[in-house]
Amino acid sequence: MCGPRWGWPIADGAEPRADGAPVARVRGEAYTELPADLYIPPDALEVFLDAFEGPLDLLLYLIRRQNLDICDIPIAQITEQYMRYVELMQELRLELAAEYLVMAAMLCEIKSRLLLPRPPTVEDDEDDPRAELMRRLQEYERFKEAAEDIDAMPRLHRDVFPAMAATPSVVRPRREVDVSLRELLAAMSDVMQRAAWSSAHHVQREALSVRERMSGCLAAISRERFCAFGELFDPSEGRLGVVVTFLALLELLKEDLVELDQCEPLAPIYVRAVATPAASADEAAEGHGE
Amino acid sequence: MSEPSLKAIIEGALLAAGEPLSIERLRALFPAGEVPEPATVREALETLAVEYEGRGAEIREAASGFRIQVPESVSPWVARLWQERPQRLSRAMLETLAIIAYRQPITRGEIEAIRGVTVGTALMRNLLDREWVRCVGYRELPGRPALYATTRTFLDYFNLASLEELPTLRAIQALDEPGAEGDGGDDDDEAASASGGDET
Amino acid sequence: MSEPSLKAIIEGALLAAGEPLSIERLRALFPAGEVPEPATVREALETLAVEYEGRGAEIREAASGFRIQVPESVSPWVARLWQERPQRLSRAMLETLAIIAYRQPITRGEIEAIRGVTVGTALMRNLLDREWVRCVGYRELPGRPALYATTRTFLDYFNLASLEELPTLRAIQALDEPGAEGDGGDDDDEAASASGGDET
Repeated sequence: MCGPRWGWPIADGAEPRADGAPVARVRGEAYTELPADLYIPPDALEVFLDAFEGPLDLLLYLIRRQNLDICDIPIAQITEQYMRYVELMQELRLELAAEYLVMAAMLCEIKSRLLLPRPPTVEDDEDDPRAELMRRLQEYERFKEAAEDIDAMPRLHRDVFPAMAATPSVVRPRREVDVSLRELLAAMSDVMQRAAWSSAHHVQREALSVRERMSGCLAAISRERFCAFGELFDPSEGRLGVVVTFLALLELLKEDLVELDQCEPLAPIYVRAVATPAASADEAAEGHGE
Repeated sequence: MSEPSLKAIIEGALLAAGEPLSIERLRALFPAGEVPEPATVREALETLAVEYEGRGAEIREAASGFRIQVPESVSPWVARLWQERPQRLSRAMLETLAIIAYRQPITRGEIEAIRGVTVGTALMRNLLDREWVRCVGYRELPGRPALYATTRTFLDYFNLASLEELPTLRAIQALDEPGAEGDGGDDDDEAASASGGDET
Repeated sequence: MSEPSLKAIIEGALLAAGEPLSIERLRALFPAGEVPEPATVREALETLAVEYEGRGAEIREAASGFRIQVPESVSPWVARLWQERPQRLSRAMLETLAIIAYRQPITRGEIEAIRGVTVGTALMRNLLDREWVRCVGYRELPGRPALYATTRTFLDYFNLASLEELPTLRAIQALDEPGAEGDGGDDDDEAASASGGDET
């Protein structure tokens, strides 16, 4: 790539204000002129750039907005506009995907080829240097539309909901399922890989015995609504078991799943589940009980 | 499309919910100013119940509200749905189960946040039905979501004495070969068996 | 209690299953000797579908079979059952999905060529995890890039019985010179042959 220096004049439409006062400040930088076809405040550019799915999308936008014929693009005009976006984005130091620059180079190349006098005989299909670009734009546009169509189609859990009835009287035979622990672990490893991307989640903590005990304590407490602190400990488990239970209770407290109650100093401590089932949530518990 | 009737809305809600709905929850489906009277809702429920008579579903009032269920008369046939194929667990189910095992007690919303995908009612119910998972409490949040944990049955099935016998997450991470392609293969199998079953 | 009708059994099974049921699976509910003809099952399904009209549920044929679902007309109310709105799909994901749906089997590089931007690994992974897309083979090119295609799960999710039900791709306008490819007409063929491919 020749790495051109983008030296396009800012469009004629954007007159600098006579007094020279900046029309906008973006991140401390003063702008004295607005790009002509940019009907959005430069502030919004970052958001704006996010709104484009790449250079083809941006080009299409420029073409469609001006009702230009996609099969007969005025390359000089479009190139100029496209460059202005690219330039502005660079000035704003927005992270610009390399694809945008590649497209810029391609546009410049097409433009220069159009400026050159044509040799008298060229192969026919190479006639219009814009052909490849126009083909790509059209191709992209049809899939862009198809994506919108797909988005508009009724979707499960969004526009339509699968119907489901309870089956209290159905005796379900214990299904023979063939799952190995390995498969389960592979699934977990997949989840972790994905969770690493979304980074919002930490799936690191590993005290499984504590996790297990948390479930056990919570189940015991929920059943009774509350429970004497001491009853949750089973001395026969030995010191380690007691420590695990204690850690589990601390973790439950931290997650706001239980609270401790004590009427007066030195009185017995009670552990209570913070939430009681919502009317509708009974089902979940009931479902498993049957 | 004309506005659906109160009855249609109630019917749709009961069918979509997958759990009993109280009259209050049914009324909450309507925007302020259009909330029907409890008596009107009850009436619509009764009309519906009559319409469902003799069909493949019935409307019943349970402790926590009304639900649509498959009547006993049809159960013997319906039960064969689960007899037929020794099912493979779907990937979604395996992942959900694994997350519950490692992160219990956990709500459905939290599982969804980790998986980045909706966890269907049918899937949760399936895990509950197998008794691999149970509800151990509720989180103090709007809607009081249930907290799920694994069960003894789950441990037995996988031959574990306790959860501690599961490898640590770090060890699992080490299992990974980069660019694991197990995926492609798995999906093929599933699709193949699915299409096999569906061919007429 | 009298014997339930074929229609009631089918209705109960569809409601209990929580997933689409093929005609074959519905027939398998009956004991040997009493298995109804596929045409009889289909007829019962059609009668049911008519009975459900204008109500809070509808019967719809998706790619892997029939299911009962709450129709769009009622969903604005029913959606209030849940606090969380379903996640929106990003444009990048929708465009990638559309390209795979119409151009399958296709490699990631080919998708990138059409979109003009890189298709991230996380995005492909997300599509695979949702089981909307799967790897069906590899192109004989350096690096053996994976070929992707859509799945039945994708069709089920978007309420489609087959790829043919996707909206037709817009025709490509011919460029000035008449030599340009007359792509316009083949779109239907493409979708059709793609769906044919999915079956195998």
